[in-house]
Amino acid sequence: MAVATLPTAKDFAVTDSHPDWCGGCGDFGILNAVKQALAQRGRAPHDVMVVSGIGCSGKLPHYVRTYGLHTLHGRVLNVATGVKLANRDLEVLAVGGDGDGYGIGAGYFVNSGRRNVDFTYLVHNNGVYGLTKGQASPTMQRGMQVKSMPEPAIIDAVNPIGLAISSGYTFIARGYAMAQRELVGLIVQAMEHRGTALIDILQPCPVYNDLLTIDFFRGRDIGHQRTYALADEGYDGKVHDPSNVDEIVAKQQAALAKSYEWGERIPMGVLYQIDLPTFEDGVASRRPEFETASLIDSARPGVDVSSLEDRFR
Amino acid sequence: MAVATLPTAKDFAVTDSHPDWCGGCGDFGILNAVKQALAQRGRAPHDVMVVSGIGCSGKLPHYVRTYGLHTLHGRVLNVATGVKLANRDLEVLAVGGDGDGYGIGAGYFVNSGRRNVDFTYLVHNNGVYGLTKGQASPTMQRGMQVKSMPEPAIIDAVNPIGLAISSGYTFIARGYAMAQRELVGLIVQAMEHRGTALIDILQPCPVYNDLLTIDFFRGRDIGHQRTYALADEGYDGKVHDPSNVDEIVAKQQAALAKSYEWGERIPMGVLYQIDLPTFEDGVASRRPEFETASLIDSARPGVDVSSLEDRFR
Amino acid sequence: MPPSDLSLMIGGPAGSGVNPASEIFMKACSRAGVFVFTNVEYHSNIHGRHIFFRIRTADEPVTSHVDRVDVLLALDAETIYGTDPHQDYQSHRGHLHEVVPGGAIVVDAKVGITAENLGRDDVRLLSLPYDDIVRSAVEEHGLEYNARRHAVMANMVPLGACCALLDFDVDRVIPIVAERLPERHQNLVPINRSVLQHAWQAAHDILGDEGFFQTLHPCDDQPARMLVAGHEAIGIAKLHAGCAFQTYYPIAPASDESVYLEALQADWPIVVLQAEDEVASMNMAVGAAHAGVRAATSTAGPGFTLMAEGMGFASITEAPGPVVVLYQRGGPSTGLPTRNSQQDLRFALQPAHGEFPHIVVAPGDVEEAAQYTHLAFNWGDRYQVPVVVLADKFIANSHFTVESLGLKGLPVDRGAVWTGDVNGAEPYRRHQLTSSGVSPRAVPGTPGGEFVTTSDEHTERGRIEEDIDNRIDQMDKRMGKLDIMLQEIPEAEQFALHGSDEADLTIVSWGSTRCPIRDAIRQVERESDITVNNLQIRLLRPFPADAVREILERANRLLLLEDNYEGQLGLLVAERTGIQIAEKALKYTGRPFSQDEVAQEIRRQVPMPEAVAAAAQGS
Amino acid sequence: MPPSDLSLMIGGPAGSGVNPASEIFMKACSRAGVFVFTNVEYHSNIHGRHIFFRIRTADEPVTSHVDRVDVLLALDAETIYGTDPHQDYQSHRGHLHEVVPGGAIVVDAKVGITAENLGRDDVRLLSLPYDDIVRSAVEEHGLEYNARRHAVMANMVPLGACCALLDFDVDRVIPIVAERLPERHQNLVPINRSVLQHAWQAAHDILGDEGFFQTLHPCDDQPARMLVAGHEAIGIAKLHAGCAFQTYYPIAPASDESVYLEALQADWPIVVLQAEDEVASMNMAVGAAHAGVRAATSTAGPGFTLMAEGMGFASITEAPGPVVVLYQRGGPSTGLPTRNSQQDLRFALQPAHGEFPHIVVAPGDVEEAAQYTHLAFNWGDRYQVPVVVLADKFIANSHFTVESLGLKGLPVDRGAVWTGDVNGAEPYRRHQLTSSGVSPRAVPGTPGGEFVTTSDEHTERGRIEEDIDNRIDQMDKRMGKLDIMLQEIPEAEQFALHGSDEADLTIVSWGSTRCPIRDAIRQVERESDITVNNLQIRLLRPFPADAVREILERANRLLLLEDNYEGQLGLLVAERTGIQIAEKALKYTGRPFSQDEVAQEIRRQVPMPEAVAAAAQGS
Ligand SMILES: Cc1ncc(C[n+]2csc(CCOP(=O)(O)OP(=O)(O)O)c2C)c(N)n1
Ligand SMILES: Cc1ncc(C[n+]2csc(CCOP(=O)(O)OP(=O)(O)O)c2C)c(N)n1
Ligand code: SF4
Ligand code: SF4
Ligand SMILES: [Mg+2]
Ligand SMILES: [Mg+2]
Repeated sequence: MAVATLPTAKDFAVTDSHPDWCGGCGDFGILNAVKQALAQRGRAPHDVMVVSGIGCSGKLPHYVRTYGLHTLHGRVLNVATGVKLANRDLEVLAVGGDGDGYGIGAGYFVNSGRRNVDFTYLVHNNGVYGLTKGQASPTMQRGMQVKSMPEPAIIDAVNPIGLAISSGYTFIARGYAMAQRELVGLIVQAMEHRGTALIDILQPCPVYNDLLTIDFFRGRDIGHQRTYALADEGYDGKVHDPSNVDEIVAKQQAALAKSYEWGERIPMGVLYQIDLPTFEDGVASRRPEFETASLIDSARPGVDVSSLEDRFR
Repeated sequence: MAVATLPTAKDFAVTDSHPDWCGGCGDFGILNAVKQALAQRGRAPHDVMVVSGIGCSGKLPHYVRTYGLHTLHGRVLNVATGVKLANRDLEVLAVGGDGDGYGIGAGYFVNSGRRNVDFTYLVHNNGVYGLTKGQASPTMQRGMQVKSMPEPAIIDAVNPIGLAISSGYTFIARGYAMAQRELVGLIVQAMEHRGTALIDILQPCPVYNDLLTIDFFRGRDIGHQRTYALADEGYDGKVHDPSNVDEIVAKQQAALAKSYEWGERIPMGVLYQIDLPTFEDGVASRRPEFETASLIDSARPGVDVSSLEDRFR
Repeated sequence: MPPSDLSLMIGGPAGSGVNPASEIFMKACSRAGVFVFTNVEYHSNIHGRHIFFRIRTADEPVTSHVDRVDVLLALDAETIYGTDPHQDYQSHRGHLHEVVPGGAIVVDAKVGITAENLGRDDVRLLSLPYDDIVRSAVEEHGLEYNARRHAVMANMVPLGACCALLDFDVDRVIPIVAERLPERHQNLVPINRSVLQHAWQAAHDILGDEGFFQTLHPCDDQPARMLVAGHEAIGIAKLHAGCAFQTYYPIAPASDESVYLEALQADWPIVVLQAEDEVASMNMAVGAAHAGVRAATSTAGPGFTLMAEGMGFASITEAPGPVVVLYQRGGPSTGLPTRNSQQDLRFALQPAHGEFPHIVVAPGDVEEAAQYTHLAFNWGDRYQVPVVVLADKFIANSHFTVESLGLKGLPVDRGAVWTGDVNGAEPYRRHQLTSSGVSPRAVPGTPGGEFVTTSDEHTERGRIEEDIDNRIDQMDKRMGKLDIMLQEIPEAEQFALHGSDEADLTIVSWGSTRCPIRDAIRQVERESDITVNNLQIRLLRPFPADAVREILERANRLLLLEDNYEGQLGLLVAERTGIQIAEKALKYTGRPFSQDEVAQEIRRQVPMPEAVAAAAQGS
Repeated sequence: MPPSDLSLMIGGPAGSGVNPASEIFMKACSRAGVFVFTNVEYHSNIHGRHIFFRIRTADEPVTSHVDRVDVLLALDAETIYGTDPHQDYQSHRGHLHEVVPGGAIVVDAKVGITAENLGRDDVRLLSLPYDDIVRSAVEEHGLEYNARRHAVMANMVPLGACCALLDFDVDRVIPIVAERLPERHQNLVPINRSVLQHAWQAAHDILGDEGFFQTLHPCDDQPARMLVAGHEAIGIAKLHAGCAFQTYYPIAPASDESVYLEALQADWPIVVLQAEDEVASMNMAVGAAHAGVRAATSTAGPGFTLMAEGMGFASITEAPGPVVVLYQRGGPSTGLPTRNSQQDLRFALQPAHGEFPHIVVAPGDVEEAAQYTHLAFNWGDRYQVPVVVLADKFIANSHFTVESLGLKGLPVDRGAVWTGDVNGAEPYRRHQLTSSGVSPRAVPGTPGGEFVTTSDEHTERGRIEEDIDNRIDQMDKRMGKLDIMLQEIPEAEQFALHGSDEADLTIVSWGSTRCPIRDAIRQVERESDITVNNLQIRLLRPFPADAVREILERANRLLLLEDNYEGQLGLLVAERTGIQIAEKALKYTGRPFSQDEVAQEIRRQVPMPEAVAAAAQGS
């Protein structure tokens, strides 16, 4: 339900608390973008639920005035799924770290993609476990060593974009915490998308990750900004005919190729998108009432069940 | 350690127990192939450890004469990792169901790919949870309904091949439980591969899955065998230059495309392979002793630690 | 022996039709106005391993099995003799020794068992050619016999024979067969009828006019009673309570309940979601509860162990629920997946690290299973805690005759809900310190109620907080709810002292052992002067320590009876009251107590005058 | 007051240099032959929230902190005054009120605190310009001051001032600074020295010749003692025990141990694997244990909850280990991630569904932490069970002065290993029924020892089995190991009755509360005629019920003391002995007991003659 007067980012501000992130942390950028995006989407604070995992990133709901659940490490998608299915009128945002989502949460990451419940998932990808003092996260590449690691990583990084494609995510994007305008746009797009929308957000952690720094993304060493907008180069990740397997495969292949683009140029924007039935659509196909009504409005305690009892007589 | 006289499949036979799989179950084919492959590989029974998950498939170690651990639902890769790292001289085979591996075990599936410990993983992919009476497994496609399901699936299938690629598996193959010769060959190849080798094995479950039947694979409805060998069509999934990112991307894209080939033609064989350092290589890079010695031969209880104590004085 | 007092057994390899034959026959008995109790034992296997039902009938309510078998209906030889002793895998001894002298065994002629080689000469053997009987029935209807299509009806042969033995009309069986067959297979009904009749005739021919020692007496003037299994009763109770969201991950013996509910999704306002594991099941349910719906999940031990972290999370965030039905099975670990136990009490009492309040309640029979499931939702909402309903495989898979589930009229309590003023000056406090210990909850979507809460320790407003005073306040608030529950939940729901206040022996129990205890007490009290009562404790957390202590202290003699190794309730009683119950009857075989076993335990405890004892043993 | 009896506090925002300053100063004290104990309190936060160390020094061993602060070294104003009361997030009251009259506060002049506005006039305020002192020290070395590079040395200013207060030579601090700096930064050593000296001088200028009420007395003739934290002691013990495989998933306060071990991988035969979660950590360790190596993992409550299923799996398959070190923190759920508790005992005793044997042992101090970790590996191998070592944040993060860890000479026991004849007729039985209850284990790779084992109930040969008799045998075998452990493990390892056999008061405790209890008893016994002893129970599963009952029954007065809400050991004692301890001192603030708090609890229990009490309070 949209509110009468359009909300502004200020409506989502919290005044009696302040983030305890380190100075220069990319999480500030993501927090700001979330507030802006919610305002642009025109949702009232009480119609939004932000669900988070555990980590520096997981503290975000404490700093935005909406309903918020700061859950368990790696379980943000489970909880978000329950919230959204219980009340489809809520705008549900899931947020969490890369360790939270691609490490301990990898199984839920995969299976949530398959389910395609209509919510948005923002991953703060900083390459490290921030809150536990800088161990390698699953996106840390083999051979890399940030200052908090005693030695270089001997295992490979996961490819979140590829993983998302093969798990069935219907909206897959990459953002950058320091590119506010673009990030706000992506989040709005993701919220507008029907189904589970993933944004992998590159997020500098100046305290522990001395490789993926703002300077790195800015390309100080190579003389040009590393990040670039896919849209600017005519890349179109959207599947226009979801029944066309060839188009699907081609778009997935293109997104997969882009997911390996790193080093001198790092693509940003929507890598893949497709319109497929949501879990809610599946539920409604069984019981049309659920097309519009939330579970919370449907079930009544103390209902008469004698017809069910009678079947056992 | 290979034995003096080469073993035969019979050496791996168990005589005082027999499988309690249903008649016509594809698991029999996989069991036979495992025994044949172990014989071909020339390993003595005591040099082999078969580790399994929970499910119909998980019972396999009870029917093969080697060391065997029938573990927990979804944890087969964790246990296999511990076994192999403790004793690198063992030939370690992990086996389990599609629910076990791609459902409850999905997080470990993803993270085991990244780790690339040198063992082989066989997934019995039958589209259902066999042992719990035929619920949809993660490979069941949206809209499909086998006879044990009250209604069609409303969520999407996972793509195991794509998932494996993005998780970093270094050997990814597809087999078919009823194609013995080919399956034996694949298992031998997988064991020979250095690193984690995955074979997704299509396995008919005649009791619960009335879609993926032997007749289906045989193509009785379309007049030709659905499965075909990738190798017969000149497909080469092997990355010949592991330092060439373009080749890697191209090979991954090709494998991804093949993973969607279903319906009239279903590809079998090695979809993707690459030589990359194993976890054991990483360990040995820190401590060269581990290049050849197993952990089990290195650590001695009761060793003198006074040099460590002294650092705190 | 009272009329209709019968113990039948139907056994054979899994997948051979033991289940439908048993379900059909038990329902036929129930429809005939007879009280029925059934128990099933099966392996963790799909096809081939031994499975058997015990069907007990009586002209009064019965809720447990007896050790004896009056009629054994066998679909294979293994049912009679057990497995090959040279196999080191899934062995058993068969059921021949359980058949009472004078009892009957029905077996397929093709397995080659004859009166001569059976190994017992004090039972009646009805060796019938199952396939031939089916064949002749098929052909009678002008059809050609086709093994693939028609062999499934072989399981009707022993049923027909059983009808002959018990003088039970096969036409009482046929309507049930018809109800079970889908529309497109209704043409098989008359053929099934013929199979039953042919089998009846074949048996009758062997029996002659001699008859059998026991018959089944229909009482058609009875109101139609329910014959229902625990998993169905609990499923119905969830719908009654208005549960809108049920998650599950398949696991024996819990998933039957979810599968039952799944099939009702088109007609009832519930979503049943098969999750990727139990961690997901639990946390989805917690999310849904926070979002304001009544949410539930069901599982067995291995799954509950994975739900552990969700229990702590739900509790510290004061979620209204979820309700977790834990169907205990044989542990530890994967254990005995399809067998019974009461092994999970200790774990359910403290299912995760740290200290937090939650409720653990154990119903004693199928009606209580339904009623306490309903109440569990009230408690979840009222106290904002997760609630564990401790059921077990016995409750889940046994069938019981009841008049109704007793759900109608149970109160509905959604607890304190915040509907405060949007423009109020004070911001809403989700974890407000109140005298009742409970903070009114705002349902997400309510204007002005925006709150955050967290699995970290938090302030009244749900913000992360590590301050000492706040910590004490919030710990006291949360843990204090346990005391409030004990004050508010009626004592009659917390425990029951069944039987007279004074008794020679007090059996202390929890959960489904109530069923055989009830039957055994009735038996022993009928057969002797011994008086026995039963303290059945339902509320296990919080624990009604004072009331229990009082009852235990005034008892003459105590016997702890549990389906586990350690005597877990005994440990809990000692922990909370300091009373250590010395005498214990503990069973950890994975099988439930029979009425006989409990009766025997009672007799072991209470010395009887010689004469009475002798009479009882002879019974 | 005895010489060197001091309580210092260093506090400031996380990331501002509180840790290095504290670690440097405590080590300098230790090197000076003084006994040191330190405790640290910090938020679950990386940069900004308040963190503080308490450094206690004495001329005799001390293992706890006292409430008073003699010298407060502050890196910000919040350390003194606490947080803004209008913030609903992570608040605290500061430490001004803890400073003893006559004590000193060192603070950065730039925060603007003066003697006038401090709020107390009974303490000495040393307000020093931290940055200016650093600047002048830098410039003294002919360098240009660069805030980015040099500001980190500001934390040496309060240390220098502290040296002045305590009459402690700054040259005792410098070598420690040098040792901590990497090779490439050794050029900073002399600058640090100058900072210390300038600060010393500045403080001295303020203090004048008056001096401070207490000094630190070096005892340079002492043998060099260790100053070691619990996580380091446990890491060393693992190497001593021959642990070859350690898994972990990052979590406070456990991962410090793994990070410590990680850095030793090049030099010691161990692989430390950072897994994707605790489920993986645990099950990898179980796999490695089965494969024949000594394996371990370390975690805190939330992680241990995820290891639950692996505990049952290891136990039913009779794996030799692994050893799981559980560092307790404040629960439930995410709780208080960086705070102390003893909240996980109940959960550790029954960490998963079903009934299975395992060992839970709780060391009482840093030496015991090392020694019982070593013994845990022996027990795992000998009894083929997983072993939980219950440590906590207090043990993990506190530093203790010890002569050595006492590991040398501890026995090594790998338990019964099967090396049978390849050609033996009888196949190897992994779960053979033996009189000792333990079946010799074949190490995979051994010819002829091929076995399978399973998380399902199984035969002696490890095959899935649901038979009743086999079930009883295997349950008896496994659970019976608990009795054998009690018989075989020396009583002196199971528990200790510290102090005289007869005492006015017996404090019943487990785990790290031993540390403040020891110090408090010494204090109270010095100050009064009261005698106090301490029953410290180390072995919690299996539980030495008979011995404990005997001790409790003959005690004059009992006090249960625990760092949790429910009095979990008290519940365990009641459960196993029937004795309910009425008097309890329970703390659940997330902070460990101080010596003073325990002493106060003792005095609350034991009435003292008026005069003595007055004297004690005045002390
Ligand atoms: C079950 C469990 N294991 C471990 C932890 C400890 N822990 C807290 S945050 C964190 C990792 C955070 O990393 P990431 O998800 O990348 O978030 P970031 O801090 O980098 O934003 C871990 C392991 C926990 N809270 N719960
Ligand atoms: C934690 C846990 N949850 C649930 C189960 C019950 N369970 C046993 S087998 C199985 C699924 C088997 O499916 P799959 O892995 O596909 O193997 P299949 O039987 O098809 O070979 C499940 C859910 C379990 N053993 N443990
Ligand atoms: S540790 Fe890194 S991710 Fe965490 S708040 Fe600090 S800068 Fe941000
Ligand atoms: S249920 Fe299916 S997978 Fe399991 S044994 Fe039977 S046929 Fe095989
Ligand atoms: Mg991170
Ligand atoms: Mg399967």
